[in-house]
Amino acid sequence: MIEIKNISKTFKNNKVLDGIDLTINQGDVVAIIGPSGTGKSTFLRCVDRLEKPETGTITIDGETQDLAHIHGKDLTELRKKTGMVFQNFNLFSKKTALQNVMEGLIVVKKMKKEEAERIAREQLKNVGLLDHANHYPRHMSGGQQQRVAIARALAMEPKLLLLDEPTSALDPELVGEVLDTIKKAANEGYTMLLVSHEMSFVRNVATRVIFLDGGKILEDGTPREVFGNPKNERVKEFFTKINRMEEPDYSI
Amino acid sequence: MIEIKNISKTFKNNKVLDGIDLTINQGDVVAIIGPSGTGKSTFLRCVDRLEKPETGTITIDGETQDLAHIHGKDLTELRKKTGMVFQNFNLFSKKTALQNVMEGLIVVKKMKKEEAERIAREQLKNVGLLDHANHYPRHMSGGQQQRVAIARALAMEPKLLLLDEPTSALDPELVGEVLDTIKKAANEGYTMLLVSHEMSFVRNVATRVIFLDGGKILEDGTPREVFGNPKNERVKEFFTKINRMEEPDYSI
Amino acid sequence: MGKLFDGKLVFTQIPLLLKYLPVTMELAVTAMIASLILGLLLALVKIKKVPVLKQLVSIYISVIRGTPILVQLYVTYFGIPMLLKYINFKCGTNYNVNGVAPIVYAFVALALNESAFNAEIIRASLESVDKGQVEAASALGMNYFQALIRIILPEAIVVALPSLGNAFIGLIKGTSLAFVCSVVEMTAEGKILAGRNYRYFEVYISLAIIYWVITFVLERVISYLEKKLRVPEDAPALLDIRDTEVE
Amino acid sequence: MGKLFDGKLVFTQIPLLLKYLPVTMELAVTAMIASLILGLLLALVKIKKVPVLKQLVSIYISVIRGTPILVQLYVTYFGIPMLLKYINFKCGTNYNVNGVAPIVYAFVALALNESAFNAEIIRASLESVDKGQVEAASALGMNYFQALIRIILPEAIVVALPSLGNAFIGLIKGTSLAFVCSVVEMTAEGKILAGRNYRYFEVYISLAIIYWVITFVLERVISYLEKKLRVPEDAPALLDIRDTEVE
Amino acid sequence: TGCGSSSGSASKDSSSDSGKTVIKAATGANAKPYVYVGDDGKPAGYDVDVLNAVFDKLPDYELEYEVTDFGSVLSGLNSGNYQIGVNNFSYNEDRGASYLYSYPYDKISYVFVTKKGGKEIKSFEDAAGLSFEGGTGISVSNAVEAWNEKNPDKAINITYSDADTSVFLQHVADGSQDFTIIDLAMYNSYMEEFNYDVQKNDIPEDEAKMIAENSYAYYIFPQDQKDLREQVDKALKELKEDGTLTEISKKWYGQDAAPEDDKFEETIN
Ligand SMILES: Nc1ncnc2c1ncn2[C@@H]1O[C@H](COP(=O)(O)OP(=O)(O)OP(=O)(O)O)[C@@H](O)[C@H]1O
Ligand SMILES: Nc1ncnc2c1ncn2[C@@H]1O[C@H](COP(=O)(O)OP(=O)(O)OP(=O)(O)O)[C@@H](O)[C@H]1O
Ligand SMILES: [Mg+2]
Ligand SMILES: [Mg+2]
Repeated sequence: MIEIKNISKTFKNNKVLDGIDLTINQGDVVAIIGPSGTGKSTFLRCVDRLEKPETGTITIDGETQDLAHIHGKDLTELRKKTGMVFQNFNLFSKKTALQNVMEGLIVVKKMKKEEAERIAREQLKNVGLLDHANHYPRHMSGGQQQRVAIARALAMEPKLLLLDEPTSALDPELVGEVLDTIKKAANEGYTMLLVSHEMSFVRNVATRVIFLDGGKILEDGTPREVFGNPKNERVKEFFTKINRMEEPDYSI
Repeated sequence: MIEIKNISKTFKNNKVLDGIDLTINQGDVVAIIGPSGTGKSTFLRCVDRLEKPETGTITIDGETQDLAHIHGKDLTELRKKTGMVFQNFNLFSKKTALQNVMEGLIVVKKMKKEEAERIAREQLKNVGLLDHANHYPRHMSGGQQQRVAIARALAMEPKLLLLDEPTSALDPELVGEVLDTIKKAANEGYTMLLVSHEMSFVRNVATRVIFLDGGKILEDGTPREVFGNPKNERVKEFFTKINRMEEPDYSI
Repeated sequence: MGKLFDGKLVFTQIPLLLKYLPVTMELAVTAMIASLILGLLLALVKIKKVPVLKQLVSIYISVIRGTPILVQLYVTYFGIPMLLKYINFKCGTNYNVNGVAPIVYAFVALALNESAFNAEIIRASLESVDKGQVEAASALGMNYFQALIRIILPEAIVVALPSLGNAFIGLIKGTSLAFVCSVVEMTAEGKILAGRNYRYFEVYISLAIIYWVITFVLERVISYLEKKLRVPEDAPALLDIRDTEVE
Repeated sequence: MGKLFDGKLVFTQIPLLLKYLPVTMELAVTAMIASLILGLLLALVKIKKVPVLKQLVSIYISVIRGTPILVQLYVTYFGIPMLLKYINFKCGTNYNVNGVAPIVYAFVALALNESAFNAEIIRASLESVDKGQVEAASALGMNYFQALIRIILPEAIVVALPSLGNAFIGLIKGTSLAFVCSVVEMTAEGKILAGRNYRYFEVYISLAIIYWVITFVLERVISYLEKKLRVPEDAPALLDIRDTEVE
Repeated sequence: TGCGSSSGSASKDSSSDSGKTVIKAATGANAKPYVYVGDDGKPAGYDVDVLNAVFDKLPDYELEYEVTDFGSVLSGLNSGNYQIGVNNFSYNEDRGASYLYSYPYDKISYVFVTKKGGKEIKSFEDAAGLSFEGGTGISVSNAVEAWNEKNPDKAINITYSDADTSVFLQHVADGSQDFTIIDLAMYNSYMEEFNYDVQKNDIPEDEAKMIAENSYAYYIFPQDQKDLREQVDKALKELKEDGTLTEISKKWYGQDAAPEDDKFEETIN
């Protein structure tokens, strides 16, 4: 069980997160949805301490860390337990797919090169890119890059995998392959916290959906509950907006 | 009527366009769809001569120009007759919304400043951004920027408006406002040639859909014909791929 | 007397040296302006890949950057008259360059030298401009020259400004080499003063103080200009559309 | 004799001057290396915004960039011994720096000077590295030092290389100023040769040729390195997975 | 003086393996035939020969030359990097305030140089209104300044330059400058090398005073080397008495350039 408590984050005068609490069960896939600019990315980044919140704690494996003050070894340990997949993949551009996956194993987990390479190959195979092991990021499509990024994160065996709009930078045709990869990881039992605009994917893969707006969690429930019967007005309005395309005015 | 004939374009050894012919009727809204990297953007760019094709002519208002050799005054004249809206908006970052729209009128159409400003304000009003006249691009959301870009193109009163994935760089919530703006222009009778991945929008706004792949036009017809009953195998496969999300496997 | 280091002299000399600040600045400013214009032309030749000219420009830049500026001053100042003399001697002509003031040679040599360096700065800054904006300008029907003036340069200037600022600071100090062409600016005057009392160390310290103040002021001016040229951080208020009705 | 310009001499002198090329290169290379290390440290202080130190570094860079390098050489070479002498005189101590070879002073002054300029180049190149990659490294659990070595530097080097190359070319020519510290390198030897036969113009031309050749070669080397350090343009062949089975 | 430790002799400064005190003589080596670097890479010239002869008489010292930038010769003395400056230095009051001067070892005669066939200049009076080009740190330029100060109505137009003497001569030859002043020995050397279209006229004895208050050349020392200067002076006096100075100057100039006997009576500052 992973417990996140009281995360608050303010940019200048803009209170983006206002004391968010979230408890995630082992194996849960929690999707965060909400309007643009509402702090979804910021929340993920605070959990991984890429952003420093004013207050907030995280408990993984019974160990509690203060996110506002964590540093040094504790921070490294926290980050070893979490993995992050970014919207723009953020692969190391000067390293091949294989080296990208090996990097964390060698530098952070201090593995021997052979051992790291074995694991990296396995992970690349899992995401279906073993034949691209020697390709540099620039030689791969966006979808392939994102799959390597997922392999890189999974190789570290994180207790919690964070994914921030992992498909929104992709061409529509490439979205599928990445979603398949994420679904596979979910089925393998990884605990995940993901932000996504792909509502049909969220509906399909998430065990729990959270709607974030105004620094607060406005809805929290199964996809069926949240999508099917939102209680909050703002949530309803949001669904109306993104569903416009399917409305009568936009169909022939 | 606008006649485009025999456009061929090769990058190194990669024949992207292989003698494309296309005749567009006044007031038509022609949507080009097709897989990523198939040459849709290249086609638009050849028509506007941002890319130089090996062969190709274009006839607007009865005047025929050789796209492979056009230059100087002829080129300027051609470009005055066409307008372009880019995926990344490409607003002039050092100019306000108003100045962006005025720029072409003053520099290319040699209008007086007052006259240009009058037209620019009108166009900004049409896209609903008159109150943002003094905003710089960096102060506007993507959707707002794209609407200014459309205003900028329309201010030049083009015979043919080219739009290259005008919404694909936008957050899902912002897509709607831009599509509305384009739809409005279509209703006003502008002739348009647009590339889009938003199938529901294409279905709704286009009078004609063209499927491009392998340098050739594989399908050409009304949206109903192309979406409803594609003849070509590759086109069918394409629709299957982008419709995966709606398939049983991806719904609960 | 007999001090090893005459601290007072460091300061009493400063006003004497400052009398020659105008010469320094005049030479630096005019050479900078000329080098910017020439540098822009060189950069355009490289960007537009003008056949033949492109190769010539590459060689020019390589030679200028590869040889000491002192030599370039020597070549302009002594080489040209020497060459003319040789031509006169061989061909019986009678060209004469005695009427040309030394500062003109110094100006020419410094401007040529600086232009080679500025050409690269300008080229890099022009190329850094978002291609999309240039395409947007073309799509509107602007020709390259119009796009250059209206769209590209206003963007490029912001990028180039810090490097050009540094180049200018370097040039101000570099003008001291013009003394080989008998142009007396600040450093030269410093050497003349030291030649009288042999207090070279003190005069160099005085010069350092002056140059440092100039540099300091210039750095402020440049960073002020940078801020000015940038698009303001904060959005303006929305216009009240009722007031600005479109007639 | 009696020629105004002795063309043959330009070439016959070159071998004599080349004997001092090793001094030039030794000084330039060691000063460059030291300045890169120091420059990296200065850049890190600025990037990491280390309190107090950050201000000190800014002042240091401003002073070094704002004053002529000649003065910096003077201050290190004459100022330090002078200060010691003064201290000895006042306090009866007996510090002594006569054992230090002049080339050491020249090295120190050139390295310090170059470090200020390189610090800015290095800072800009470090900051140009895609923040996303740095975040990805942090997210994996690397600390800043690990990310710097493994991820940031390999990216930054490609960006910094052309500017650092130019700085190095400038430094090679700049070593000639070390003559004020009695270091005889190529240009100094040129002046000494000219002191013998008064043929300053010829010797400067010889020097220009040598410097230009060095610059030319270096430019090639740098652009070769740039190409090498870049990720290859073309994708490699796909691996045959049957051969590389995961055990 | 002060703590006392550093006054007087150079003996503490540094010493060689042989136990001798090392004296560093600095020179710009840019003034043939006075001092330049010979084909063997060692300093040569009249000034060098004389100084070598001086130190032959001073067994406690070991003399080393260091070739450096002209400005550095002067700054390096004050800073303690060098103990003797060798550059055919002439004397004026300002400089005398900064450095100790030895007994003179060379009598310099200067010449006006004008374009061959042009107007001859035989005195500063003749040069009134004409243009003169010269370098910094050399006394002829200071002399012209002094003339202008005393005779503002007959001023000479001075152009200072960082270029070398050959350039000044060339400018006189091609008419871009009216005249320059250099010392006879260098004039002869330059003419031998370049054979410019120029002519010379001796400067009258009384006017030569303006050039350097006196027309002699000296070695210079930093203020704290009184002891060293004393010993060098003693040796120079001996060299004058035994005719060595005359001998060396004949070798370099073809004439006797040793200063008069009474110049070896008391130091100039
Ligand atoms: N480094 C920063 N400095 C200042 N403000 C920031 C910073 N990062 C984010 N913000 C602001 O915080 C708010 C939340 O941003 P965040 O990126 O977390 O939103 P989001 O929900 O992920 O939006 P999107 O769906 O567009 O990705 C926004 O208003 C944004 O402008
Ligand atoms: N400047 C260029 N140089 C070389 N190849 C290019 C260039 N521009 C495009 N291409 C290639 O031409 C092909 C067509 O590109 P284009 O951008 O027109 O495709 P597209 O259909 O617009 O794709 P997308 O839907 O991803 O925008 C691609 O294979 C691309 O790699
Ligand atoms: Mg986000
Ligand atoms: Mg495209």
